Amino acid sequence: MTADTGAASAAPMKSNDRRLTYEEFERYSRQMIVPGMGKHGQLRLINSRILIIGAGGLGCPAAQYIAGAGVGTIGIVDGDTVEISNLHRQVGHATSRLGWKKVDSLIAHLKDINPLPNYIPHPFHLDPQNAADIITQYDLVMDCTDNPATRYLISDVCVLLRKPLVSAASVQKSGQLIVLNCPPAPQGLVDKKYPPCYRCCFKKPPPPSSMVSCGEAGIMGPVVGMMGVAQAGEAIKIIASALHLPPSSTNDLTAPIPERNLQQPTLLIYTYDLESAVGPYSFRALRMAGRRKNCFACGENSTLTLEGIKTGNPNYVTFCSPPTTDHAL
Amino acid sequence: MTADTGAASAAPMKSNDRRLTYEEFERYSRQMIVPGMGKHGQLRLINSRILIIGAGGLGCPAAQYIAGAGVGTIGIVDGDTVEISNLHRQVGHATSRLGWKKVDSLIAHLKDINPLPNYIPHPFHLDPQNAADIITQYDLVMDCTDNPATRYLISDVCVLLRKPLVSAASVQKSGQLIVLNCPPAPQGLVDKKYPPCYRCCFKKPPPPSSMVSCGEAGIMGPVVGMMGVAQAGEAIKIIASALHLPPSSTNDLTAPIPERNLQQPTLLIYTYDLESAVGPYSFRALRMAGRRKNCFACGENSTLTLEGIKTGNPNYVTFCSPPTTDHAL
Amino acid sequence: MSETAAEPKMAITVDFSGGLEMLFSNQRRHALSIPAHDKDGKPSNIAFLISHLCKTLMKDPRTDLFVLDDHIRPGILVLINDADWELEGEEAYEIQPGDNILFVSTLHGG
Amino acid sequence: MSETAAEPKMAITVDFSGGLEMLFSNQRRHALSIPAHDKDGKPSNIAFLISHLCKTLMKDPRTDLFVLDDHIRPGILVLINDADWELEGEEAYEIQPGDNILFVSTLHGG
Ligand SMILES: [Zn+2]
Ligand SMILES: [Zn+2]
Repeated sequence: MTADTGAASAAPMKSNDRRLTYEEFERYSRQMIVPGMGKHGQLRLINSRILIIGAGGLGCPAAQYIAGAGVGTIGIVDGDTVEISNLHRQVGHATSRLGWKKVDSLIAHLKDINPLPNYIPHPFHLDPQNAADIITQYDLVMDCTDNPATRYLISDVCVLLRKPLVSAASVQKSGQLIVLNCPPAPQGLVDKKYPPCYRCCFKKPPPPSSMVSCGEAGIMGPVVGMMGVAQAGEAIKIIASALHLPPSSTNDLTAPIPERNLQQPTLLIYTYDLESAVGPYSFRALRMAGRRKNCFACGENSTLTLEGIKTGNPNYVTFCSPPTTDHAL
Repeated sequence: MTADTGAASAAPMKSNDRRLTYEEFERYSRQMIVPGMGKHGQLRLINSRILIIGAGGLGCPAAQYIAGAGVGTIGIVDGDTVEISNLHRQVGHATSRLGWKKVDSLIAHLKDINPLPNYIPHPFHLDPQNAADIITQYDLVMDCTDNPATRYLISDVCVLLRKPLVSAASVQKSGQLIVLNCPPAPQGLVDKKYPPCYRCCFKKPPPPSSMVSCGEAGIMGPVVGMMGVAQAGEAIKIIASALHLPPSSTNDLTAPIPERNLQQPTLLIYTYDLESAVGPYSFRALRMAGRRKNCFACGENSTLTLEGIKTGNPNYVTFCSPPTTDHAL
Repeated sequence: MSETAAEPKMAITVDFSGGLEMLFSNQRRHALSIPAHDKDGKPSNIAFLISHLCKTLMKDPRTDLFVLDDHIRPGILVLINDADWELEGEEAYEIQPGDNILFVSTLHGG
Repeated sequence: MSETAAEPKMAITVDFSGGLEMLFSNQRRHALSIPAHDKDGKPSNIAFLISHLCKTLMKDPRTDLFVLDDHIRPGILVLINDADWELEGEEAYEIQPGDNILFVSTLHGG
């Protein structure tokens, strides 16, 4: 762990005007010359800490581009090991690393793409007991998981710790992507057009009988790949443009959020069709509502706390009563 | 090279009803259970030969998913070597392979994702002299190149050899994707709604002064990554569903093309914005015209021939008069 | 003529996505002509459309994958002209001619 | 009142993509009110729109990146309501109120 990993939610603005090293400049030159990125955006990436939860079909491509872009600290959470049925879509793993912990396999691959970031393995599944302790070490969270219980848990902790969340999901020939809780606003504040959390958009999980996992229902590699790469794109822009932070003159997270950052929340859906080429309905951008007044997690009278989550309140398992699912995906 | 590599444009339908090996079944199970794919689609992938031209920002992610999906023969064309400024987006290369030929570096990576395909390196740039000899060995071509002269050359040869072409491009914060010449129709046939070639859609290259390469103008990794993964998705569906072939009862390439395969040609454009989240204008699907009656390459009175191309007619360099560009991208 | 006037119809499109299309003949887009009013003479709203779809369009017997207790089942988003139905009044939204209604199943895989 | 009648306007949106937005104040979407007729009294068409944009909307002096010899420069696609202008009559297409015209630069990088 780096020295500043313990600094919890302090905004990582401190060394955003240092010089780049020669290697940094060489590595990142092609993205630094893109209008709007520049040295300033690059330093924000270098000084940021991103947590990728799930090292599977979404997490692999997402992590490749997060590492390539030079994000300074990259944490990866996953308790699974690499299986041969993963490899058609989990392109950060390899046949030579079958049986490895996925976090170790993916980090080995990422280190060879870019040795400069600080990679932090969390080789176990996220659960209500460890979630806050892990998430608090990062500036932004990417939900690349495969089950609803973990998705609600991640969102709840991100609301309480005020972390922006880039969430994606994919099964068979469909994919979804949404940026949540960005910029983060204090729990209970509903007087302005604050952004939604996962629960604002997806109030209740589907009944277990209607849920399908990638193991049961299958998944096309490029479909989940598109969503993972898109997640990386959203995470990079949030950090590079500081879309999650108050104006740079202040580090006060309760300062008013700039207008430009309060965008219409959008759920992107991707529909892949084996029988026809990409067309007008392949991608749809759906306008979602903002923060809900009565949201269980972020709403006006929310009683959700980090303490409660740790001690089993809410109970994510009974809330989602998940099917017995092939977890290794 | 495999035994059937020499069999030029014979349709690869011969062993589409054999049994899968145990390893094939294990590797591809998660995509085989996707509705519409199945064992039949998987065997078509295994028996197919795909050529990826360009092992850069598009070619790397495209190749990862093409290899993962189990395409049986994968050719890669590129004359460049791996440079450190490539690595933020060319995620199939690695720091430990700096200075390697890109085709060798990418194939080393792909072999570890999936050792089953037959990988064929073409470690030089495509040019008018070698283009037809290489392209004729494959069933489908993916244009992952970085300059207009090669793009027109690839399309012209694909028209003459009747190969479907999945074409993408990307610079800075923009990407484009289009499926061309699919299903392929004989040159000069314009009486039906045949699909366009690259020249039908993009009649003339821009003047050199207005062209920008990724080296000069920069490129965001996830933008070119999205386009590369999308290309893999289109190539996989074309092969798995045989969208490029006459009805399976016949191997006669001049047989009438089934209605379902004659789709409205669509140009997908992707616009990435560093200042705002994914939204309604991030993806647009544009309706393009079909084959043009007077197209230089595929139209009614076209004089384009493979012989001509080899002997300098047309001259792609003067047609595009490219700027002195950093080719190593 | 009088019969048409007695049962005015309106043309809308209904889309299914995220796997729900499998419940509706594996077809993602349906161009429909639906009654402009319910049997009580009130303008057709989303609640009416949902029961109408169950009765007339759904061939799959597993209706509980679409409707539970007469409401859309949890885990399905309803979009009215690409906007979350919460922005439009949910079940009570009165459908207009030409509307596009999208039902999309929430995904959790990765 | 008579002045308005003498110079009727129509509202359209004009989009720039693929890098062309850099020539137009770095703004991708412009809601414009353009003259309904050209100075000869003919309905405004795409050719008119292109010269109108050069005169009124383009601040960048490099007009040759958008127009060459009075026509749109090679390497720029023109889309009328998301359809290639070849499907609509190219420069001669008469613009309708509410139309969306998209100019997109062809990309070659990879
Ligand atoms: Zn909420
Ligand atoms: Zn053509």
